[in-house]
Amino acid sequence: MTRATVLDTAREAVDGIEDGSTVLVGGFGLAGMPFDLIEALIDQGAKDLTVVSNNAGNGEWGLAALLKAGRVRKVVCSFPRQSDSYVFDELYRSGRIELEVVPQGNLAERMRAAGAGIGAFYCPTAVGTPLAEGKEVREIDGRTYVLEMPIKGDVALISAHTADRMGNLVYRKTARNFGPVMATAATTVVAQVSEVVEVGTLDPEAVVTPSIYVDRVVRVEPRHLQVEGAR
Amino acid sequence: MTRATVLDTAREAVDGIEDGSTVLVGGFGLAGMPFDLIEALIDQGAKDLTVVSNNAGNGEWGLAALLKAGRVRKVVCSFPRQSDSYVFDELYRSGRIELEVVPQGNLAERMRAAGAGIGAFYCPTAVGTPLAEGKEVREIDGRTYVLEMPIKGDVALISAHTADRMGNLVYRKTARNFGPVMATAATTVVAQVSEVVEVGTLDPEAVVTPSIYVDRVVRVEPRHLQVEGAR
Amino acid sequence: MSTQEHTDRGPLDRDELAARVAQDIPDGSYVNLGIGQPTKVADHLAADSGVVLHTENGMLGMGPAAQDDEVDTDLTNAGKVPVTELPGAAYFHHADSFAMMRGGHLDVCVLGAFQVAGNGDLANWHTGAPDAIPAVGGAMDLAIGAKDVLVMMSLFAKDGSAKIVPACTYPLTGVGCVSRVYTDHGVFAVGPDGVTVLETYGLSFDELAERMDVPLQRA
Amino acid sequence: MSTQEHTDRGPLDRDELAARVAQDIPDGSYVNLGIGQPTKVADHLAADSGVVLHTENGMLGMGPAAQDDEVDTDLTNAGKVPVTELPGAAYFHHADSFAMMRGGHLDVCVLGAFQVAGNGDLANWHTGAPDAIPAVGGAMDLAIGAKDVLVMMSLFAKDGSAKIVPACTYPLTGVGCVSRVYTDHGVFAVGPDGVTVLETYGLSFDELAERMDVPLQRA
Repeated sequence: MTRATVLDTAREAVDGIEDGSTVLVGGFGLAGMPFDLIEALIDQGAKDLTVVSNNAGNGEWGLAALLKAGRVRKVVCSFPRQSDSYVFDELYRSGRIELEVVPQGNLAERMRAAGAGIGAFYCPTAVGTPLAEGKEVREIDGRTYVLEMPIKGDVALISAHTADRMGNLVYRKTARNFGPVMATAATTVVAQVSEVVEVGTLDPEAVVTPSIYVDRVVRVEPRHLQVEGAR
Repeated sequence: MTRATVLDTAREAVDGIEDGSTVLVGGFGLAGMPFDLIEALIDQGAKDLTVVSNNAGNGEWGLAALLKAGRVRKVVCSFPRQSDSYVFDELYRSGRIELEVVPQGNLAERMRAAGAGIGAFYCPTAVGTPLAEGKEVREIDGRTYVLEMPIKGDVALISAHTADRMGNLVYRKTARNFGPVMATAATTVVAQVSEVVEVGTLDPEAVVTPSIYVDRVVRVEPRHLQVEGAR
Repeated sequence: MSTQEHTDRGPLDRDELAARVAQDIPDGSYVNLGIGQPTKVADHLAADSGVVLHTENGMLGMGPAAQDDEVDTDLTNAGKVPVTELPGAAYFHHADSFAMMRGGHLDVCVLGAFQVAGNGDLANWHTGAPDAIPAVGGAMDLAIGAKDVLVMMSLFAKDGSAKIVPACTYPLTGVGCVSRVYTDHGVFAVGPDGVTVLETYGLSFDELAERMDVPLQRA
Repeated sequence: MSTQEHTDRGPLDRDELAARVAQDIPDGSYVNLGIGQPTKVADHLAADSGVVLHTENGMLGMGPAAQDDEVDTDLTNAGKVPVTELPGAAYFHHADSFAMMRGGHLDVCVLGAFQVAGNGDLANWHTGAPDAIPAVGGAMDLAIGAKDVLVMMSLFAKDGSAKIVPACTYPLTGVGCVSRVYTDHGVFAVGPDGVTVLETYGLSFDELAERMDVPLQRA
C-alpha cells in the first residue's frame, strides 16, 4: 500500500467499507477499542458485516452499538459473554447473529498468519477440546497439534496512541493488544489516534506498527471512559 | 525461566554449553554479531556443534574462528558464500562440515515458530525450487505452500545494545536482526550488551526482548569493527 | 515424602489457599495468574520474591490493582481490571503475548477450574449447559501455556461431589495439562500416574478417599 | 497501447536502465531494491516521490549509502553496505521483516536475475554449477514477497543468448513470480500470457524476436 492519508474526520476514515466486509476491530474490553471509528461505521451504513474482535461489545456503545444497529451478520471472537454483553446475548439467543468462538491466542496467531503470508499452522491450543472438532489434527515430534487457518480482514479498525504523518504508530500500555496484529492482517487499515505528529518525531526503535501497514489515520478527541475501580 | 543473571565475563556466560548443542548465533554480517560470546565459546571448548546463523563467518574472526577451530559439525544458514568466507568454503569443499541452506525468511520464521510453540507452518517461500525438494507441499485457497518445521536451539548467543538487570533488551538499528527471534527459540539465551542499566530505566513501551526470554547477560567493551565504506 | 494430613484444623479459607499456592511459586519465576481466585495469589508473594507477573493482554511486570488516581483505561489485566506497572515491565501485542505462553516460556500458570481429571485434563471454560453462550478467552492458551499449570479451586461442588474426577464431564479446556491442584481440602498431584494426595486440610486421607470417585495415592 | 521501438539509439546503459525502472515505481510506494544493480534505482527516484525503501535485514525508511562519518556498523542494508536512516524510519527484527515481505505488503521489489522464463519463473540464486556453494539469502523470500516483482538485468548473457527464456535451466528462485523485466534492450511483461514487448532499445521488435527463443507479442 502507498503512504497513509491523514484524514480530518472518522466518517471519512471509514469511507468505502462495503456491505459483507470482514472488519477486524481492535481492543480488549475498553483498552484500544476504536470507538470513534465504530460510531462512524454505524453512520456510514455498511451492513452484513463479519466482525473479528476479542469481545462482542459492552453496554450499548462501541461494538455493541454496531451489533444493536443490525449491521453484523457474524462475530468471530474469543469471549462474547461478559457481564454487560446483553446486546450480543439477545441477538445470539434469538438466532439473529452467528458466532465463531476462537481461543484468544489462536485469534491473534491466525491474524498474524494472514499478515505474514503463512498459509496455515499447526497449533497445540485447543487440542482435544470441542473447539478443535472437525479440524485436522497432526502429531509432530510427539505432540498433537490442530491445523489453524489465517483470518484476513477487508478492513481493520484500530486505536493507537500516536501516529506520525506517514502512518507509523505507537500504542500505550495494554491498549496495544490486537492493534499491531490486525494492522498486518487487513487490506485497508484505519487507525484512530490521540495525536498526529510530524514525520521524524517518533523514535524509529520504538515504532510498533510501521507505516507500511497503515492506510488511513484520524485524530480523535480523548474520551473519558468509565471503568471499574480496583477489586 | 527465572530471572536473568548478569555475569562479569563472557567466559562465564557460555559456561555449560555442551558438545553436540545446537547454537543459534545472532547477527547479519557484522551487525549484531556476538563476537565476545563466540570467542568465549571457542575458549570454553564445546565441540560437534550445529550452528544456526544467517552467514557462515567472515575472515577469520567470530563465527569463522569457531569454524576454523573445528568445533562445528553443521551450519544452518541462508548465505554461507561471501567474499571473505574462505574458512567455511574450505571446510565445506573438503567435506568437513555439513550445510543446510534455508531461505532467510524461513530461517527467521522457523525459529519464531519454535519460540511460539507452533508445531509447523505452511510457507509460500521456495515453492517449486530445489530448497523445497522432499518437503510436504499443500495447496490452500489456490496457493501452494511448503511445510516448514521449527528450528529450536539449545543455546542462543546474541548481541543487544542495552540490558536492564532483569534481562530486558533493546537493540540498535539493523543490529536488531535475528536477536529477538533467537531469544525466543533457545533453551538458554545469552546476550552480550554494550551497557547494563538499572531496572526501571528502559521504556516498557520500547523493550524489544522482554526479560522472560533472557537467561544471562554480560557487558562487553565496544569494539571498532572495520566495515566497507559506501558503494 | 509422605502425605501431610492436617486434621486438627478446618479447610483452608480463600486467603490461606492463595498463600498456599504462593508458597509453591519459585522466586524469580514468570507467572500468569488467571482471572478470579488465582489473582489473589499475587497478594501473598513476598515483596522480594522477584516473581514477574504476565498478563496475556500484553504485559510482563504487572503490579497490583490500580487504586483511585492510578486507574488508567489503557492499563488493565486480563480480567479488564485496572492494574499498575512495576519497574522492568514490558508491553507487547497479543500475538507476541500468546507466543510467549504457547512457546512454554512461562514458569507457572495458576487457573481456576470446574473439574480436573486425575490424568490432568482440565475443564474450566464451559459448563456444557445447552443455553450457555460459549466464551473461552485465553483459557485454552493458558492451559497449555506454562511449564507448570496449577489449578486452584474448592474441592467440592455445591452438590457435594468432588471436582477432581475420573474423567471430566464438562467440555475440556486442555488435555493432561494440569500438574497440581490446590484446594481448600487438600493439595493433589495429578497426571499420567493418577492422583497423589500431598496434603489434606480438615479431612484425613481416608475421608477424602471416601468422598472422591478417583483413586487416591499417598505421597 | 503499442510496443515502443527505440531503434534510433543504442541499448540503455546502467544508469538509464535504473532510471527507467525508477520511472515505473509509483509515488509513495514501499519498495525493496535487491542487492547489486537494483540498488542503483534509488538514485533515480525523485526526492519528492515519497517512496519508502525496505531493507530485509530489518528497516523501513532506509536512506542513501553512508559517507565517511555517517558509517555505523549497526546500520547496513541487505548487502551489508553501511546506509543511513531517513525521517519516519522504523526498525524491526528479521521475523517481522520477512513477515512484511511474505505477507505481500511491499508494493514493488526489484531484483537481478540470471534467467526469467516467459511465464514469470525466476532464477537468480544459483547457476547450478556442481561445485558452487549454495547460498540463497533472502532471494526466495523477495521473489514471492511483493505485489509487483520487477527484474532488472542485461537482456543477453556473455555468450549472446537471451536471459528471457522459454523455461529456466538454472535452479528456480520462485515460480511465476516476475511481472516485468527491465533490460538494456527492452522492457517486457511476462506471466501466464507469455512475453509482451513493451519497449525496445537499440533493436527492433523483429530483431529481438529473432535473437530470443521465447515467443514475443506486441503490446
